Amino acid sequence: MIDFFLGYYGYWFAILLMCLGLYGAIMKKNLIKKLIGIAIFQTSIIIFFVASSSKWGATVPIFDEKIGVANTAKYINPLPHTLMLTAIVVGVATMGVAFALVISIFQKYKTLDESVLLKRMKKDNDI
Amino acid sequence: MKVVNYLIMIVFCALMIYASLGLPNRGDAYADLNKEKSLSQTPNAASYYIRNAKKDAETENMVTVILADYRGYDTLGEETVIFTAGLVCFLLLRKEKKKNGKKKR
Amino acid sequence: MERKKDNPIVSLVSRTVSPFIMLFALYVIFHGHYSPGGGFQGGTMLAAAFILIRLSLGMEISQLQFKSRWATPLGSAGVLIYFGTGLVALLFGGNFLDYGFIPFSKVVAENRSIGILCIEIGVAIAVMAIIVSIYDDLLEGSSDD
Amino acid sequence: MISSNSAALTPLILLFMAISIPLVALKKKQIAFFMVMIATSISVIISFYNIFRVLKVGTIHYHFGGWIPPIGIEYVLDPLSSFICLVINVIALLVLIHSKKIVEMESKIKSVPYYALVLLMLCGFNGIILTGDLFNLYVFLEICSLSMYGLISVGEKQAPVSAFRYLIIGAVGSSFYLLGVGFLYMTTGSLNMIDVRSIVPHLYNEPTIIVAISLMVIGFGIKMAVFPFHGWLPDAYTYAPTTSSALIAPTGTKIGAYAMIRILFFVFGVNYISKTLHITDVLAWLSAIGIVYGSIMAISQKEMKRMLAYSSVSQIGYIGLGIGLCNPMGLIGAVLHVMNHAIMKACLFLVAGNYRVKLGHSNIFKLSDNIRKKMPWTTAAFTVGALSMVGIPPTVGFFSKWYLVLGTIKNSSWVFLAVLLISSLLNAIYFFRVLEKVYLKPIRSTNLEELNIPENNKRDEVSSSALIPVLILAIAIIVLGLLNTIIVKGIIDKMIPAGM
Repeated sequence: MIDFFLGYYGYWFAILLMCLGLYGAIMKKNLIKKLIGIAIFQTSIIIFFVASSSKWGATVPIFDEKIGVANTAKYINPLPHTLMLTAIVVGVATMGVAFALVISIFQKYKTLDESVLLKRMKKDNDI
Repeated sequence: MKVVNYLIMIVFCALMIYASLGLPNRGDAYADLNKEKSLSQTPNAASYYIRNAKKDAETENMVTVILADYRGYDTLGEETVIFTAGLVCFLLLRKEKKKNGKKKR
Repeated sequence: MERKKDNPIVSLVSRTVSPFIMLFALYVIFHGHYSPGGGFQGGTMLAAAFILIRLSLGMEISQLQFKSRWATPLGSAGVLIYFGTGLVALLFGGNFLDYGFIPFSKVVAENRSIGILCIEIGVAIAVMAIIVSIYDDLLEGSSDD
Repeated sequence: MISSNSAALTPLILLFMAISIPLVALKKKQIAFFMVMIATSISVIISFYNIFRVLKVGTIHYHFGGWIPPIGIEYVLDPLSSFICLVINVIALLVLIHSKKIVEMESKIKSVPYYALVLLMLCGFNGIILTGDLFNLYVFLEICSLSMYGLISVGEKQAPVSAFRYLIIGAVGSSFYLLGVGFLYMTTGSLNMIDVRSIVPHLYNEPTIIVAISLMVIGFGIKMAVFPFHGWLPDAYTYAPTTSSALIAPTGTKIGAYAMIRILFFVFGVNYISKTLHITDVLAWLSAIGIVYGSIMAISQKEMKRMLAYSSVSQIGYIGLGIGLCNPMGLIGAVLHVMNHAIMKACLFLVAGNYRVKLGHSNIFKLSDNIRKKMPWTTAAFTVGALSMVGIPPTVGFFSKWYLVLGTIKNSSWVFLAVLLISSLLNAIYFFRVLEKVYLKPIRSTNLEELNIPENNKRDEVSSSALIPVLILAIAIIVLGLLNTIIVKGIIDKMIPAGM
């Protein structure tokens, strides 16, 4: 039982964070809060990937003369780390674009609340 | 509508936890993704990287070797992503009149 | 909005700390072969050093250090270094990004090592320049005239 | 050297030009347009070369960095990818020729970053189409989505809001795809598509694989805008600048469709998807709802671009239905419709752009028959495009629907057949509504003087750079319709995956 829990709690925490992020992205009305939700969602995926790379009793994936490479179980899996470096940068880029959009929305409508924004947009469309 | 959204989230959470039970135990060094050969007897990338990174590129840090060499094209794509983000900010927010300000000085 | 001008402690501390951050960033970039680190990490730290100056001393003074309008061209130059390394490999007869074909030295593995260093530098320059340029653009967009 | 590297050259050339535009065009802004032209023309030439080579020698693999697939990243050039690549590049070239005057006219778009983003988006498309690696696909998906957000957001006043909405939905979608890749990687230990294809049959009973497939399908469903995920599309297409909407509408959603075909049939296997999991059935039903919904919504629109956007929702439904039928005829219909819809939508959106340039609006109810006198060629092109959308025989639109109908008959799914027929009728309603205004409604003005101004009826066609692409597309609609058997027999027949 304890083995089962130890083996899976990392994934479950990541999944819980995913749900939190999705909650923020779908339910919140404020645009910035939506973005925070997206950020949490992306970060939780990173945690999920990195959790999968671990091995009990293994070390970081940097070549060590004393350990050698005969037994691959001595190093943790380096591939998810590499993929997540990419995913982190992608997340940063998405956030940059999102904030640029938020700023240009704010310049035009002077609000960041979705319901107010929709009202003002509707007014524009009627004219 | 709110109920639907909550429902989506609960279903998503349940689905994910159901799926996570099929994953290998976290930290299991002998799971499928860490073996020498995959289930269809093709070489497994991860153990190849650990074994050959130092030999192939004279570099101790395996993550660096994978990032820049084995999967270098991903990294080029990723640089392009951040370059794209920079260009989008440029397109949206930078004001053109800056040049006039410079002339005034 | 009225902003407090020229807090001496803030400006002194950030001016002192910024070069050290840059130095450490360079260490992270060039030591990426042997320890955790590399282009992205170092590049973001370099950008952090520039942004620290921008935050504490304001936009006008920090232009002396790094001009905003050079940020995007520098970023594309960084990507171009990466792309060019791959292209040189292609021109020497290998596939794209096959650093083993670039004749830095006679050993293929060393060629790869040096190729990795080249693209780490490209990545660092690009990431640094683009993050600074995103910061500048966001600031410029959010400031009302 | 060109022949050995040609598989990878299209995205690389587009990328190279995109990153050198901000450097080269520092001083002279006009240079950006010419660089775009050079890049897209070269990519069109290379895609032609690639497709002929693929037809001659079969599938081509290109290994980046010289590493063999499970270790490195590879590009796969098979009939499907080379065909879609060619379609996308040709459409992009034509739309970009059209953009020459338009981009500068439309309110204060900075041409240098705009054109760089266009090239980056095309590079992302080409990368997605050619790649044979699941994670590489994610990276290029992000390149093209980020540049799409940027391209959409520079339009009218509401454009940033629609781009932001697209960003939220799109970021969730691509994160879902990444999560699916994660699940798949953790169970199979591989990221290469061909490798995964060989491993997955050992794991068909695992819940992880099922969840991974559903996450990926949701992710691409969002990018493709199939029915319940279409929310971002109409606003984004309506408020985007002309060039952006004419570029994104024909190509952007097709990439999702292509990735869907690639993932479902070439990574997981036809039988598993259709017989065991019935995901294709779900897709077909959703698409059928989307077809009817999109058509009905299109009927109730006043604004031409918005009408075309809703019509896109319904046309994407055709492609989804073709994929969902999961038989050779359906797939032929879907792939043929990818091409046809790209050509038709590009033509129609460019016409809407031309109307906007000359009239200042593209509101359907304000159109009248003097526009036919003013712009005869543009209106003729619009007519051809509209007839093709409805599915009148010599045009391309008829033939893809024909294959879809054959597919539904083969599966004996009569509901889908009824949906196809009804939707043709609905298409006819909303396009003939416009055609009626353009050809039959006399100009009605309260101001009598305005009627008598001779200029109002004088020919006032748009400039040639804006007219020629429209005419080429209109001619292509008819010519490719006549040549469709050659395309189907020569190329599309070879795409059908094993086991279908």
